[in-house]
Parts: sequence; C-alpha cells; structure tokens
Amino acid sequence: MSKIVRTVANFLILFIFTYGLYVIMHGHVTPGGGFQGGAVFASGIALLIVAFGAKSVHRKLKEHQLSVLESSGALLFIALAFAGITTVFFYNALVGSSFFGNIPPVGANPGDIWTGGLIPLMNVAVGMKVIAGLGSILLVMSLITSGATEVEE
Amino acid sequence: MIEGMTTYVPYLAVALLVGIAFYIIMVQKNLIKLVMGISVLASAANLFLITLGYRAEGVAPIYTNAPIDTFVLPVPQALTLTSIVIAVATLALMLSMVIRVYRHTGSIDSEQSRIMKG
Amino acid sequence: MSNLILHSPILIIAIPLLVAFLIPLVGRASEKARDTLVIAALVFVEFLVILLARDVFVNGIHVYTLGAVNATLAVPEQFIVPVRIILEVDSMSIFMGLITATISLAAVIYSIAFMKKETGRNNFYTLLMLLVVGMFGMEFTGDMFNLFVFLEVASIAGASLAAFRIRFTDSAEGGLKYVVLSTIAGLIVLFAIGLLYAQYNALNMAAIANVIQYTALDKIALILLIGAFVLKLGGVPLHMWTPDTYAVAPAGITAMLVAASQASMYALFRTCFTIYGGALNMMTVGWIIIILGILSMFIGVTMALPQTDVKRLMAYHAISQSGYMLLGVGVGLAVLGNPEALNTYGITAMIGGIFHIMNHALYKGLLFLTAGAMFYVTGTRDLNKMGGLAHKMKFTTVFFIIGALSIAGIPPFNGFASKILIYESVYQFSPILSIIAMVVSILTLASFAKAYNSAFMGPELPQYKNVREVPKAMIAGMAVLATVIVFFSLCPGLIIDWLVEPAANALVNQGSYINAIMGAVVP
Amino acid sequence: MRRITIAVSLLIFVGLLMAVVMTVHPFGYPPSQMDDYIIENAQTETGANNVVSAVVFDYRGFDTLGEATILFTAVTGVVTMFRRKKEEAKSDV
Repeated sequence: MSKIVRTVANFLILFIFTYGLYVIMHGHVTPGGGFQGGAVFASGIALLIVAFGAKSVHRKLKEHQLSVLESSGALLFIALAFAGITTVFFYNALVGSSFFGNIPPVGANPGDIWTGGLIPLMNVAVGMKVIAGLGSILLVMSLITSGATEVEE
Repeated sequence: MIEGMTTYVPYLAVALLVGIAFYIIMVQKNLIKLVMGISVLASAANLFLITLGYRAEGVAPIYTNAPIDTFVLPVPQALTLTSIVIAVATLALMLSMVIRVYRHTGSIDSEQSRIMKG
Repeated sequence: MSNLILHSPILIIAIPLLVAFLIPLVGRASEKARDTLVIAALVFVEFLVILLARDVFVNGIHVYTLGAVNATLAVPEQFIVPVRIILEVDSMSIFMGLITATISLAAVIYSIAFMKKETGRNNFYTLLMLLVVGMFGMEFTGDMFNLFVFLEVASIAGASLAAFRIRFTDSAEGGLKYVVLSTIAGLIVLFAIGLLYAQYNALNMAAIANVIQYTALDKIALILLIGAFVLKLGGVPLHMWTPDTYAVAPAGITAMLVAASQASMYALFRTCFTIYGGALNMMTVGWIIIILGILSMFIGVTMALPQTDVKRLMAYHAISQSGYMLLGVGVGLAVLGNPEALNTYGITAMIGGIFHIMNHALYKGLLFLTAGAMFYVTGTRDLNKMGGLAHKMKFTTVFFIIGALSIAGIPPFNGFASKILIYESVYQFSPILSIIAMVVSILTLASFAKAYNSAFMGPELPQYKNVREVPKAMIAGMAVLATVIVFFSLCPGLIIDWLVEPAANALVNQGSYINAIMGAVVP
Repeated sequence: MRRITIAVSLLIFVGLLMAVVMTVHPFGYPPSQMDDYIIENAQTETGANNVVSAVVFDYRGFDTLGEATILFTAVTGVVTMFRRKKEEAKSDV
C-alpha cells in the first residue's frame, strides 16, 4: 500500500488497539465485552495486514504465538467456569467478595468497575481468545491468498 | 393493511433476505458466491433474532447511566452475539475449504470442481 | 462420589473440552504425553458416562442447572420459568451418551496408529475432542439454543476432520459439502428456535413443551426442525453429502461422523417427542418420519449396490440403516396418541428403532474401521483393485465378517435382534412397510457379500504380496467395537431391559421430562 | 429456464414466509416473562450493570463457552487446511 496509507495506519493502530482493550475491560459496565473488543482489536490487525502486507506482519507475528495465546485464553475461560464447581459449573463465585465483587445499587447508576464478579475476568479471557482467533484467521488467509502455499501449525 | 405492513417491516426484511439467500444458494455455481449466500442467510437469522427482542421505546439493557428503565430484551442480544460469532467461524472455514478445492482442481465452479459422483 | 455423580453431566462435556484446549500446548512438548492425555480423558469420560447411566436408571432424570446456587434448582425461587441453561439427562440422553463415548474411544485408539503418517496431528486430536464435545453437548442439553451451539461445534469439527487429509484431492470437497449443508441446517434450526422464542419467551425444552399451543408458527417451526435434522442425519432426500463426506474422512472419523449423525437423530426424536409430543395428533408427523425412513432405506440400499468404492458403499448403507431407526421410532410417534396401539406394538417398534441406533453405531463404526484398515494396506478404496486380503489380514477379515453379518441382520448378531423387533411390530402397524424392510435387509446382505468377496476372497494379488496385518492399535480399536457387538449378540435381552426400554419410555413419557424441570414450580 | 423456475418458486416461498412472519407478535411488543426476570435481577445476582454481559457470561455462560469453542474449532480447522503436507526432516527428535 502507499505511503499515505502506511502513515495513517501507523498513527491509527495505537488508538484502535487501545479502544479494543477498553471495550474488553469495560464489558460489564458499558456496551461491549470480550467478543466486541476482540473484534475491534482484530480489525486493527486487519488494518496492519492491508497497509503493510501479510508477509511483513508475519515476520513480527507468528501463528504459533497466536495459537498459544488462543489456547491460554480458552483455558483461562474454562478455568473461570470451573472456579464455581464447588457450587455449580459457571457459578459466579466472586460476587460479594472483595475482588470485582461489589454489587451495584439497583437501577440506573454511574457504574463501578469493581463489579460483576467473574464477568470482567471472563471478558478478558474471551478477549484474548477472540484477538488470537480472528487474528490468526486473518493472518493465515491473507498469507495464503498472497501466495504462500502452507503455514506453520 | 399499510399500517400493519410498517409494524412488521423488520420481519418482512428477514423474509426477503431468506429468499435472496436461497436464490443465491440454489442458482449460483460459483463456490465463493455460494458461501456469500450462506452468509446472507446467517445475516437474516441474526436480524430475525435481534428483531424479536426489540421493545418499543426501549434502550439498551445497561444500567450505567440509563436514561429510562424501559429496556429491550437482553436474551436475544446474547443469542445474536453468539450466532454472529458462529457465522464468522463457519464463513472462515468454508472459505478456506473453497481455497483448498481451488488449489486441487483449479476451478471454483461447483460443476467443474466436482470429483466425486454417484 | 456423590459429588462426582452430581457434576458428571457437565464434567462429561467439560473434560474433553479442557483436553482439547490443552492439546495445542501439550502436543508441542511431547507427542506421547498428548496421546496418553487423549486416551486417558476418554477413558475417564466413558467411566463417568457409565456412572451417570447407572444413576439415571436408578434415580431418574438428572438435572444440572449451570451457574445456579444449587445444581438442582432449575427454576429460580419465586419464579415460574427456567432462566439458566439446564442440562437434562434422561435415559435416552444417556443411552446416546454411551454410544458416543464407546465409539469415540475406539476411534481414538484406532486413529493413533492410522494417522501416524499425517502431519498436523495436534490439530487432529484437538478437533477430534471437539467433535466429542459437540456430540455430548447435543445429547445432554435441555436448552434449544444450546443444542444449536453444540450442533455447530460438531458440524465444524466434523467438517474440518473430514477434510483433514489435504494431500488427497477429494478431501476438501467432502469437507466443504459437509460444512455448507450443516451450516444451512444449523441456520434453519436457528430460525425455528427464533419462532419458538418469539411466542413463549423461553428456550428451555421443558418450559416450551409445558406451554406450547400448537399454533401455525409452532407447526412451521416443527417442519423446519425436522427438515434440518433430517439433513444433518443424512436421510433421503437430503442425503447427498453423506457418501462424499464419509468416503473422504479418515476411517476413525467416519465412525465418529456416524455417531454425530445419530446425535442429530436424537435431536429429531427429542423435538418430536418431548417438545411436540403432547399434541393430540402426531399421526401426520409420524407418517412423515416413516416415509422418510422407508425412502432412506430403499434408496440407500439401491444406491449402494453398484458402488465399487468400499467407503461409499458403506456410506449408502449408513443411509439405508438410518431408515430402520426412523421407521421404528416413526411408528411409535404415529401411534403416540393411541395408548392401546402404543402398548401393543408402538413401544416395541420404538425399542427396535432405538436399539438399532446403538447397533448401527457399533457395527457401522466397525465396518468403517475395517474399510480404513483395507485402505491402510492397499492404498485404495476401490473394491475392484482389492482381492485376497483374507490371506494376510486375519483379524480384519474376522472383524469385517462380524460387522457384515450384523448389518445384514443375520441371527444371532445384534443387528438381527433390533431388526426382528422392528419387523414384528411394524407388521402389526402396516404389513407392507415390514416387507419393504425385510427386502432391504436381503439387499444389504447381497451388497456386503459382494464387498467381502471382492476384497478378501480370491487368490493373493501380486501387488499385495507384502501386505501385513495392520498395527496393533488399529486392531485394538476394532476389537473394542467387535467385543461390544459380540456381547450384545449374546445377550440382547439384557441390553434391551437395561438400556433400551428405559430410553424408549423416556421418549414416550413427555410428562416426566417436563416435570423434572417445571415440577418445582408452585402455580 | 432453471433460474426462472427457481426464482418463481422462491417468490412464492417468500410470499408465504411474509404471511407467516405477520403472525409473529407485533414488532416492539414481545412477550417478556423470562427477560423481565433477568432485567430485574441481573444486578443483584451477577453484579454487572450491563445486562447483556450478565446474560452472555452468567445466565447463558455455557453458550458463550460453546461459542468460544466454535471459534477455536474454526481457527484450528483453517490452520489445518493450510498446514504443510509433509513432515520436515528435522521434526520429531
């Protein structure tokens, strides 16, 4: 892509990534969540691929790194689901505790980040997964369509 | 009748999208277009689900600084979110298989790339 | 122990899932550790399934509410409908669970040797575990949308596995067909779920069944669900993907895809009986299923006769055999509103149909594994190019004979036990249907006699002079299934009393399924 | 010719579909028993202000796990489709 695109992409990418992470972190109080934020973040990766080409992105970002990130996100998510197994699978055990355990007042309120119990943590786990998952789909498919015949596992 | 039609416009849009999707799926021989047809069908399903949860005058069901307390239904939104991700995942897999078929047969025409018959 | 039983429905789904997520990390470190992990997980799951099965047969339906303060609290206090996702395991679900667990275990043991030459084995085992997760999820869930999610898990994992051997030219085509048609089926299911949700604001099967009004929309939803699940289980007229996909998939996976099709069949029966079963007249729906069954039976077997590709031949027989199950259970469905007919022959037909699900999974799984063994030594699926394999492959020959006699319904094999139940009971319902079923059975025998003759009999062919029996792990995988078949053949009565009859009763008895969830509600 | 047949039959199908969807509840006035319970109790039961997040991760968390699994499956499938076909010489110690 042209120099203009690359410069603008260089400039925008930080905002896109920050916004994606913000959407992930605030999923339990404002619109958004792990999937949406992950998709925003992955669209940043798409921008990088479009601007700089799949091969140069691939030099910095390998599939197996993304694969490890994805597996860890998935493992974190299922571990959080297992966290409540003493009661029931998926039981939100952190509500009422001191870690993300505040309970907001009933009805409209300004919002408190320390609420939601396991929900913000699950947002992070899903966010990791979606970033890695969509990122590796984008990377693999752009590598393949730009001439590579195979990718690493 | 006209009034009735406007009340149901989102549903009618769903029906139209389903029709378009099935037309593409049945008529097109190009595998990429077939995948696009399925994508349209998935959009129709998503639109249908999200439509079911709309409540007149409602706002998004988020209590943070909510202006009023008429919320649209949250469950259809969650279902739609799930089904969007599923649609994306299947789309990616279908496209990569189409690329595979193309690599092997040199064609994305569903009649020419067909090996197995009978 | 009681805690283990309490949590076993979710553990059966979550443990393979956990292992699937672990494989990419473990497999990077050591292949041996990965193989051990996969087999250990499936053995443990099999153990849990048996444990849960025993509990379900003794104590009745097992309800597990995800995320509630108490696993048995299906409906929140001071409320009237379930809100959370509920796993509801009754005798029918656990019956399917036993099939899935056994087939998966055999397929994995087999695949460890069979897939040795392939690259990307980490991905293979990940996908395989995810296919197991999808099947168990479909069988245990009590929630419509959750059913859709696991249907998609099974479809995507199954399609990726079917197309796994990318060095063959036709593998991607088979996978693509499977994923395209599965996705369409999945979306149709989603529309039906939307129609049900729009009217009753509920997603739980029991809750919907409790309030269903049989409006026009409900009927359309039923048609959509039947269409989608018949597509997924590969019944005529929506069977076009079955031979292509089954033929290209690695042998172990084909056996598992058979089990996955049967999970869709379970979903079909669950929909017809549990959600819509309270309708006054299921005669029409029953007849639709019966006609689909007869068509599948007949067209499947006639298409199978001219096949020379051994796996396509078996795939067409899979279509044909699923016709028997649809016929048996369809007869039960048709007489559901008529207690007298139900008791005289309806329930027997259902027992036959449901028993046939398990028998078919076992012997068709075994046959596909033997087909894989033939492919392993000869490198071809073409029957005309094979011959004289019996001289070198004693075990495979014996397993093939067991499978073939069983599928043809030769006494005393287990295929006979279920088929005779279907013949007898269906004869009382409609003699002509029963006669068609018998004719199909004879054609099946003819087709397998031909396949046996061209693959195993005859002189040793020069190009197969150096073939050896397949590796031990493959024999072990086949032996697991063959042992179960022989056991079933020796004491079918025991299996019917212990496993099949409770399953048939669970399907018929819609009230208890609803009661397990909604019973706690004080009106 | 084939196209026209399909187009006409699909037009009839869409017409029927439109007639069917007109019998769904009027747009904007859904039945809402279960959802009202969730809206009322999400804050106290899960502590999340965002009710959709509460549904996605708590009430229907298992669906989300399945959905994450599907994404994981699809990524694995895509990578599988484009993996190398032959084992490299250096692999497997």
